[in-house]
Amino acid sequence: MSSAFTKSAARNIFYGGAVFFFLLLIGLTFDTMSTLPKRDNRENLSESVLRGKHIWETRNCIGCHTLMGEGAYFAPELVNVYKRRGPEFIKAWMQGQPTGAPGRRQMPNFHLNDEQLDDMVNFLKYTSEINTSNWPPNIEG
Amino acid sequence: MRVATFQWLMLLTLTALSFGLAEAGMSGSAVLIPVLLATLVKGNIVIDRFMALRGVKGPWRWIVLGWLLLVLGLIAYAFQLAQS
Amino acid sequence: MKYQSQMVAKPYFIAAIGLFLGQILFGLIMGLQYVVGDFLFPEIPFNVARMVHTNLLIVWLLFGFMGAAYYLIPEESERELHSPKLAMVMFWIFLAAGVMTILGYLFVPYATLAEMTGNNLLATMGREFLEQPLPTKVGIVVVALAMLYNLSMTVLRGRKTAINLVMLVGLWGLAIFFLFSFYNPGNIVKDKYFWWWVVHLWVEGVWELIMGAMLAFVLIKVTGVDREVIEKWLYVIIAMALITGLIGTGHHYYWIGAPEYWQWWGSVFSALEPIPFFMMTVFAFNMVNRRRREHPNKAAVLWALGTGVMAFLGAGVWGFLHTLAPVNFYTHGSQITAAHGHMAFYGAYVMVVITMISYTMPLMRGRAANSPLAQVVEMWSFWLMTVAMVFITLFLTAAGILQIWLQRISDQPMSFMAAQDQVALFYWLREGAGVIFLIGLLLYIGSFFIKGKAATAD
Amino acid sequence: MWFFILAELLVFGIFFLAYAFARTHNVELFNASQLELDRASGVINTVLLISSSYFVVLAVSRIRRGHSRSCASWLITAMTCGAAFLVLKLSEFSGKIEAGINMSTNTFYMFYLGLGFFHFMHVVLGMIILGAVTLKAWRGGYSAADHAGVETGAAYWHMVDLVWIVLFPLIYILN
Repeated sequence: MSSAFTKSAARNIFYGGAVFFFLLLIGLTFDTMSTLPKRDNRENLSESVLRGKHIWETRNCIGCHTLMGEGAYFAPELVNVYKRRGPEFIKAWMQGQPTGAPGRRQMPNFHLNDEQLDDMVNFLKYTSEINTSNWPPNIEG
Repeated sequence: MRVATFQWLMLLTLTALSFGLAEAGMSGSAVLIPVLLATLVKGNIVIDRFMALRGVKGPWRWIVLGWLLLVLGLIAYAFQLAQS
Repeated sequence: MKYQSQMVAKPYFIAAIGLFLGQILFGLIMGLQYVVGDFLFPEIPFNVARMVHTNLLIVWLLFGFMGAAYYLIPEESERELHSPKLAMVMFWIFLAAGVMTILGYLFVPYATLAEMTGNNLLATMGREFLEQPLPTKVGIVVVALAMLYNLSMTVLRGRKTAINLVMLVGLWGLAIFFLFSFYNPGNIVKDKYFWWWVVHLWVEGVWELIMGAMLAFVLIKVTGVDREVIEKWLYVIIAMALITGLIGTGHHYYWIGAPEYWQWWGSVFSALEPIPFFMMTVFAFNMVNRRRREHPNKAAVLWALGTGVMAFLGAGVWGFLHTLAPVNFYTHGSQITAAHGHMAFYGAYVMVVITMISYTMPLMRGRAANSPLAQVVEMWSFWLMTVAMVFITLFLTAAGILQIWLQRISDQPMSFMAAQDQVALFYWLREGAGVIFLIGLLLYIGSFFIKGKAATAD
Repeated sequence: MWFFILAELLVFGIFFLAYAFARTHNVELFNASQLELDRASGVINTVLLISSSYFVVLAVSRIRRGHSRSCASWLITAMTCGAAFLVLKLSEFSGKIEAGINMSTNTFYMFYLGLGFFHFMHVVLGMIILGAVTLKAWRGGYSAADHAGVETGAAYWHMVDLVWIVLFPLIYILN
């Protein structure tokens, strides 16, 4: 058994370990990419959903809401909002903002037209059908 | 040298034994206990003799042996749990 | 300070501290919006304040890393920086890009900003932490590449030590993984999967290399312990960081549509992620205890020790709390995440940058250490900020536990907003702790203006 | 070095226990899937790894007496066994993949393939380390007095062996 643990041994472990585990990460990523089609609901990625995602991004929704638990924690989780509230509620809600209720958290009005509202709803429908391993724990998100 | 060869043969025998038990179609405790014991002995040989940790000062030997005992013990516990 | 060109670090550090102040002010605005929802609405909606808060953090930490690199790489390489002029040009470009971006966030509606800056050509905006307009992202790449060229040339022609090599590898990794921010597929699962290749592989990967190199550099200087010993520790720590952290990425893949085996891989490896942080704590204390000299800069030593402890608490302990998949199922995307994020960023990255500033600034201002009074004020700021951050974390954790209980575990789950109303008290307490943090920061800035005779080793 | 060997053992240990306890929730599935494995291939692989470990022991005992070349030859023998292990393991994996089985098939196969692949990569890494040691030994870079590199490489290889010694009965035999 070796007693002297030298700096160059430590260096080799660093470089070797980094390469080793990065290759492992790439291997697992490769497997993930081949498994995703069964889980990520890509068959429903319509043009409208893609437009909806673009609206989602350019209105910085993630700055207040979470989607699949990622984002800001200021406003409700939206991955399952389609199931929680339904399409009509979502559209009416977005058109009704801001509520102006004193002291309450406010959401801006993004002045989306009917087509954009439909795109948004379609995007949220698509996300609600992704297999997220039963997350969130309940409908409240 | 000869000792190492003997230990090697011992490892092979224990492997064959475990394999034989499984091939004989045995299951449950009949296979669990002897196989885990064989694994314990095999692990002990590798740790003490091959890694030559026997007689080494400091905690290394006991940490590695402790790892083996802990893992095998908890495996035994988990498998017993599954049977009941 | 041994080389004239190390002076380019100074503007970087000054900019870093200035932006840090901005970050904290916006943090306080957000904290208040949590309890007084319509505060500053519609002038600064929460999403804008948050974008400014997080982006300022990223930008000022990058300023700090760059400044640190420009300071330590010439000293380690034992030669002048390849091109101090290039470093200064990059400073102004980066500062201009950073300030313009923040002003853009504040004064232009985000959708308009996206349209103006070519987001329709290559959509990269609107994803958490990567909200920057396309020109800013390109600017970051340009600045990073120019810096890497400058530093690599310096190292290539100079002495190669573990510290400057690790720093360089870390910075190269930072630049390379940032390229994933330009990949934004329509498929939200793939989008999120590779988004983490920027975010996780930065903060739980290559940034730890940068952090380790900075800490090791300061520890060599202030303790006088043998370089061989410190560099060995450095390699072991960062090796553990990558060994656990690379597959640890899996702890972000539990609930975003990725295969379920990530729950196993992510849990096992990220459960080990505290190990490198714990080693960092042991490392810092061990080296200070074995010191061969009394460095007059006591404040820098305090920051270095504080980094070790707080990084372990914030990144290690608070990370471990919710990293196992069965726990994370309930805690994911709650205030627990916010609690962890605050203490981890402060303990690991904010403190290591301040450690570096605290050690180098007096040297760049022509003295080994600041006056005793200035140091006392700085140490007060250390304790105020650190204790305030501990309380922010504790209050957010309490808020998170209550939130999870009401909204996710209880038989009659409350809606999100109903649960938020129930935890408002903790948000008020957090805001109070935030004010203390601001006072600490102002004290810290004030300590730079305290004159007096330089302290000497006693 | 020992620090890393322990870290590796820790990771494998956690995975083994995760397997054992995940099994308690799913005994039938695990038992049924286990029967689909090629046990003979598993046992041959065990013999290969045990033997290669033995050859490494011989290599270390040679270098202790200063016999560089003979040390290198035993290391090459050990690596041949390792290579055979890799080939056999690859054919096992490719059989499963052709049968349409992957890590997402069920929890048992997640562990079988995941742990197997993780260990597989360790064998590869161990071979690289042994290869470097062999090269240096062949060139006479070690002596009876100074051969820490050989011992370190050997310790790593025995660790890979030790892990397999636990992995084999756990996944292939116990039901």
